[in-house]
Amino acid sequence: MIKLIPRVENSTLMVLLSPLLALTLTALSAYLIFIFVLVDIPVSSVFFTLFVEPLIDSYYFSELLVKAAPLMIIGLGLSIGFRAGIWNIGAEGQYVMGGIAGSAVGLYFYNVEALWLLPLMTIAGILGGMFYAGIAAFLRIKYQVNEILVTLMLTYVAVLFLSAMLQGPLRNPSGFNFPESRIFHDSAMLPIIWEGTRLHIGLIVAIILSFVAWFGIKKHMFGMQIKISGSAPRAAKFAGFDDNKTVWYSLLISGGLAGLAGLFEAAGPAGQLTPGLPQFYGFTAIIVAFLARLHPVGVLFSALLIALSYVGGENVQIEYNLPSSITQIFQGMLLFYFLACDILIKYKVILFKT
Amino acid sequence: MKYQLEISNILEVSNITKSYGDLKANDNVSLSIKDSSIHALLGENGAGKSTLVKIIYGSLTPDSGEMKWANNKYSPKSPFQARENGIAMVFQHFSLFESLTVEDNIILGLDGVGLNENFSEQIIKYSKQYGLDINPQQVVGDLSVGARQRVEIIRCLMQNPKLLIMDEPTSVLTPQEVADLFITLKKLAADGCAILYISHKLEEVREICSEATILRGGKLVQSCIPQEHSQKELAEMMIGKKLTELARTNINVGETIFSIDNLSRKSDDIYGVNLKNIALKMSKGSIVGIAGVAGNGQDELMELLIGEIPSPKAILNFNGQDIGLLNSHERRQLSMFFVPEERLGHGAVPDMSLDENMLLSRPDSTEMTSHDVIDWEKVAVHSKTVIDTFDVQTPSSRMLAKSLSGGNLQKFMVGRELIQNPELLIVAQPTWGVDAGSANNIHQALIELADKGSAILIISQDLDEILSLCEQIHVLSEGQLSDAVDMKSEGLEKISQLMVGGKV
Amino acid sequence: NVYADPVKAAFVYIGPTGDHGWTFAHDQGAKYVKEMMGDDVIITTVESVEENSDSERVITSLARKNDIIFTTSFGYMNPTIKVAKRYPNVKFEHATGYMLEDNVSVYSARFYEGRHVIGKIAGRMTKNNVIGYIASFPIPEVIRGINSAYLAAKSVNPDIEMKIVWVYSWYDPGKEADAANALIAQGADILMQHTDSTAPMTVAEEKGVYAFGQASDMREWGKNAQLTGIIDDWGPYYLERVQAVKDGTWTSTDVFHGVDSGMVKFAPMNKSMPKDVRNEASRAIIDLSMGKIHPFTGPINKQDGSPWLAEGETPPNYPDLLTMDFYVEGIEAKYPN
Amino acid sequence: MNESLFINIVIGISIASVPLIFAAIGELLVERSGVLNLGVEGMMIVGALLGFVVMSHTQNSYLAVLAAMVGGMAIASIFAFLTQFLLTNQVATGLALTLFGLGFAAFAGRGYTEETIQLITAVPIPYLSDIPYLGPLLFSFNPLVYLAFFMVYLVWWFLFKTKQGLILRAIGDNHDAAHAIGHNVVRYRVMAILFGGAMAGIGGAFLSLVQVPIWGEGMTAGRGWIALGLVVFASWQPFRIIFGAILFGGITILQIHAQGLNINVSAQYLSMLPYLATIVILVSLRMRLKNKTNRTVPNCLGRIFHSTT
Ligand SMILES: Nc1ncnc2c1ncn2[C@@H]1O[C@H](COP(=O)(O)OP(=O)(O)OP(=O)(O)O)[C@@H](O)[C@H]1O
Ligand SMILES: Nc1ncnc2c1ncn2[C@@H]1O[C@H](COP(=O)(O)OP(=O)(O)OP(=O)(O)O)[C@@H](O)[C@H]1O
Ligand SMILES: [Mg+2]
Ligand SMILES: [Mg+2]
Repeated sequence: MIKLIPRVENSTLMVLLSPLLALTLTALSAYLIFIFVLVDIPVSSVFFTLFVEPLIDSYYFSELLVKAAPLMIIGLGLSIGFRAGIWNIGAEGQYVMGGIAGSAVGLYFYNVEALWLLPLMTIAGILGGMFYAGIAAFLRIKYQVNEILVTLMLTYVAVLFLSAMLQGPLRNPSGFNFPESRIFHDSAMLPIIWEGTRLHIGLIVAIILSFVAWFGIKKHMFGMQIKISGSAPRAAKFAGFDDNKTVWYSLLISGGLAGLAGLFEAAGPAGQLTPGLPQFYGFTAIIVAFLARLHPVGVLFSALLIALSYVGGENVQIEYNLPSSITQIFQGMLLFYFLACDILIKYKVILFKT
Repeated sequence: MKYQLEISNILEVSNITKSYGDLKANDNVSLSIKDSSIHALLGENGAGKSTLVKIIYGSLTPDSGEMKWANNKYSPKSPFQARENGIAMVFQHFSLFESLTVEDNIILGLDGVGLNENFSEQIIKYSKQYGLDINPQQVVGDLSVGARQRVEIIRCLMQNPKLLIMDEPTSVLTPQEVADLFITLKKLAADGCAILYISHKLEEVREICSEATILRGGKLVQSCIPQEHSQKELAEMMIGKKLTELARTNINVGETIFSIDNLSRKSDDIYGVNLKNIALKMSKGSIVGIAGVAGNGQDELMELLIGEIPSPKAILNFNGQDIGLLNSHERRQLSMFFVPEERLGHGAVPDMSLDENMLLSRPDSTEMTSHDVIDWEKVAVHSKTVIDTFDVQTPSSRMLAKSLSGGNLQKFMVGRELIQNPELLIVAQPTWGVDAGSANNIHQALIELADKGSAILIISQDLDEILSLCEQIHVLSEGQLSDAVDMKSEGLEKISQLMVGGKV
Repeated sequence: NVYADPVKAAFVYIGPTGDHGWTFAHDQGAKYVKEMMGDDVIITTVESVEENSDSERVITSLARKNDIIFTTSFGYMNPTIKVAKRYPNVKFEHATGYMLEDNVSVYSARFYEGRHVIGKIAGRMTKNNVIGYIASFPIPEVIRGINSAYLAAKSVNPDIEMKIVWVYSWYDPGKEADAANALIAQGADILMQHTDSTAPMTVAEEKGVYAFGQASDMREWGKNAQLTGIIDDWGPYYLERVQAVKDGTWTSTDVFHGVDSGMVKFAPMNKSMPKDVRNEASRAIIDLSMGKIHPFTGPINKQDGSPWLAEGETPPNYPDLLTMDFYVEGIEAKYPN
Repeated sequence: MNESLFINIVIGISIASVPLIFAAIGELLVERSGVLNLGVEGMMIVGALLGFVVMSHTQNSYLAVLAAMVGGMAIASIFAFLTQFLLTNQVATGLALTLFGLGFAAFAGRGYTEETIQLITAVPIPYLSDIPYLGPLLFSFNPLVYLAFFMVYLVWWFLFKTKQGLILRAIGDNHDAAHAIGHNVVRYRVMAILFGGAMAGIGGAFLSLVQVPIWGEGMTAGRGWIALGLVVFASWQPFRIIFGAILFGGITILQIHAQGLNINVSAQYLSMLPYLATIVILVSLRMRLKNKTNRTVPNCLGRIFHSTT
């Protein structure tokens, strides 16, 4: 039997060791799978492709960062909301709405080359996401309707709305009536920060936001408000916080950041608005937030880890003609092990005989 | 005669040790409880009393040590085994389920009782028999603390136990309820049920207990017969040092600082109490008490005073300013401070460190925050001050609030507000669950504060506390506040009459 | 022989290869190339690549190591073009798109010719005069199919009505089955689908109505139900293109092949079909393959009654066919936008 | 509207709602015990695969349904182990479970996309099904449809009419108190999670054994998520699951029918209806219950329980 003894303070050693242990265990399990299921594939080179190549090959590394940036941005917003006990699980919908709103602005001024265009699109993207999450905030405050349900349902609506928009007003008039927008002009596109790659300014924004969020959470009463409301709503009132405001803040911030990520995706790697905009970032970011234990700086790293699993998994698929489901299985296992190993941080694990 | 010599021990506990990490909550503790006796377990907050009784009840397993139940080896793996043997327990922190009815709550604690049986009637029968008034169909979440305590007690009594463990059962009962309970307990003991009784109210202990075991820092200090010692002696045995006498040195009542003018409010909750025409004036340097049985509007009044619910214009006045619309933080800026009754989840956040909990009450004057940016070093300095000044027992200010024993957390919360030197302090149940020594310290600190010219409003069910501290006493009953009772002419009798619902 | 080494060819798929629809058909094409060229070709396939920014990375990764890349869904168009610009020495083949580059070809099949044939069969075989159409997304390709099938059915059976249900998914067996059931309940006794799963076929089989295979032969799921099926046969085209790379003769082309070139084929006709219907269908196939008929031959009006094609007129590929965004006259359903 | 169309719509709605009812009623019990398992989609797809695989090998529908349940439970046990013994975060673990389940099913099911099976068909109840109108409406369904409704009843009965059910609710309300009076929090929760897995498994198998006789990657297509939403919609009350699932399935089917009937609304907007209606109805329910405090949310939902013994 195992027994868990809570530590008085979190173990800093384990904060560092547990991810390594998780990686080792994933590797071990992957190894077994390869040995027993996919007999004729060289395991060590698979591992290299999966975990190492994306980090040392500059192209893959840049793509890793491209993939991680939206996860970071959405994950940050969610981690703030989750601290407050606001379960926004529809960031995907807010991401889509932000993408639509920001792109709509870009497309409205599609032939304008001006410096103000991108900032305007960005603001529209943030507002789009905020508006969409705001619906959930409003319904929760006004009618005590659970935000989990509202945000989830609205995600489906957002995806259909995107389809309607691309069928109608936002469709490229000279695009053979395919449901895609025009391609954005340069001034509607995010600046690239690494020449020759797709790595855009979104990564820098994510890093800055992460430190802003870290400051807000650790050093500012805002973080306290969020934390107290999430953990003891009556105590929040005692401290003089308005719980409705906490709901608004949590949803508007997470929605706004999701919207920002949506716009960044459209105005960044995609370069246009397409039905392919929703790509599960909103849901994946939930995992990112929790892997980071809702820590704003941790979000940067957990987003990188998840992005690594995507890019590496994709490469394995390409190199060894493996089905895409293998990637999902690895991701699932990786997460299981990461979550499980976290226990070592808060608890001492003792084995004993019964 | 022969019988008396052969009185045997129903429970023998020998050399029990239980550690939490480095902390020894019980260190080699032994005690025995005689058949049909009422045995007191005393000790200051954090002495290890609850730990010991949880071990007896099977909720915790000791690291080492042995127990004997009716002369047989006894090592319960779970409370089921304890209950099977006839041990029942009233927990200090309620083990009740807020979303369920009283009936369901009671069934949950009774093994062998299923649903469907028409159980309410039996509950009502017991509640009448023991004079503990409860309604089986009410949802526990809607009950006052006192009523919840009654549910816990009835749940135990319905097990017809041979040993009844009560961990601070009376801390929230009214005097009348306490008196009724004591009749019950004595009857139970006479019927052959032993009782292990934990309380910080030493006068109670002296009234009903035939033996007492005293713990300090997890170790057994002494066993004695409580009637042979004065309250003060018992208290000093517990804390291991002398108690100081309480006295106001400087009653210097000044001009009015705070007034409530005709406050009425209908409760949002259907089970809540509506407040009617409450009026109160307080002067600088005075200690005002609001006595009353729990559930008569104390919670509702406290919410309005703290500012968790805004009040209409021109009703709450502090230092000449209408504060009705200010939230609690804004009120604190004006030097009004509050200690609510409920510790975990209201006055403190269980899952946050003490440092973080300091920030619930953070007027700009403390400089813990400026423009809402937190200065953690200042915070740590302040929490250390509270911990040192009020003798809060905790390894560090980074411990989670929930890891403190109830009494220690109470000291921390009262201390947190007291170090602000409030011009007005409003405090509910300042010494609920606090050991005698610490209660003494808290009372002393309140008096010192008033002596310095601050006004203090104490809302308490503990009449002794109110009588010993307050110059001006009101009674809250069914949402209405009495005028100040003139202690000289009317006195205790009038208060009791008002408390049980006499005309205000 | 320009390439001493084997040609490296890669395929990017939108769905799983087991969908028995679109991706399955392309994968069959890839397998055909391998079968024909053996050691002269090394094939890489990547399945379930979403039509989003991930696809650009996948295509880039492939471009780094391959000679020719087939990107088999419309949504890969812009990524394909972008990558092609960065890898001028790699050949790209994009299915169903319209943007050409020196190293990017586009290819597509005139599936609407297939729809023409099954439309005729449906018009003859329906007893209720109701055809149910399960549609995925309103893109020109799908609209062309609906219009073509409708016109063909109408030409042999003037009382025909076509009910159209959009499921907004390429692959959701449950929803496709729901749609099939609903259409049957509303009187449809022949189903057509432009979605990728075999679910509608299984529903048709269970309910005893007819249906047509989509993209591949779905007889396995509808032994009695499948009248015939439109089969996407990409194999020969893929072989030709890969061989052209090997021979060094590859040039950018714009291919829109139909029944004539064998890119659109048919599953065997169901034995239960009356002989005259079978003959009529066969004749249509032959006429199409010889270019004698065009499924869209005027006079045809648009749904709102405005004229589209005059008597005897046939539409050009661009813009009419490639951008089609209207129903033809007679279809009652509301155009989805 | 003619009679047979009406009956067809009813049957269509039942087929669309039953997978949701199964998955949601299982999750409802799980959440009542204080555990939030977001892995419903993953458990459903594994159920769908295993049901199909066993059916295609044995042609035995009982074994197939059993296999789906076992499959759902097997993958749920990963969640149970991680969250109950290793105290992992439930939200993240549930999401990981969904990923893993989808991947596992897709991988393990690669050989089965070519196959088809005999559907489990409706079994009209003798005599009763011959009653005009009522017969086809009430007594001519697939046995699994009746099972779904029965499971809802069973869960209701368990929760509110048995002591174990009371204990389970108590655990969801306050796990520390339940532990203090001696109830085994972890054991109850593990059981509930396994039950949830079994139900999700059947729900998934309904798709591959009753709705369509095929297996395909990702064929649950988001139904697990809808089931999660329905539990909230139902405010954790078993019978409201039926209402919610029928509402959702109903609007899904009706919008398909509306398209077929050429209703003059764009298909995109019709397709949004089920999702919007769910929100609207929840809001209107809440508006009516506005002043009642909502006590049905299990207090401990998603919270980690660790006992110091
Ligand atoms: N679960 C726990 N983990 C760590 N420490 C604990 C735990 N429970 C109790 N303690 C510590 O053990 C010591 C004894 O606690 P206990 O609750 O037995 O005190 P007590 O005598 O009942 O105090 P009080 O009068 O305040 O109720 C305290 O220092 C307390 O902080
Ligand atoms: N100096 C401090 N004193 C008291 N409490 C603090 C202090 N710094 C941070 N805190 C609070 O205590 C909690 C624990 O802080 P700690 O710094 O250990 O967090 P962490 O999760 O380790 O992250 P990081 O290492 O980035 O600060 C935080 O939630 C924070 O709000
Ligand atoms: Mg105690
Ligand atoms: Mg205490």
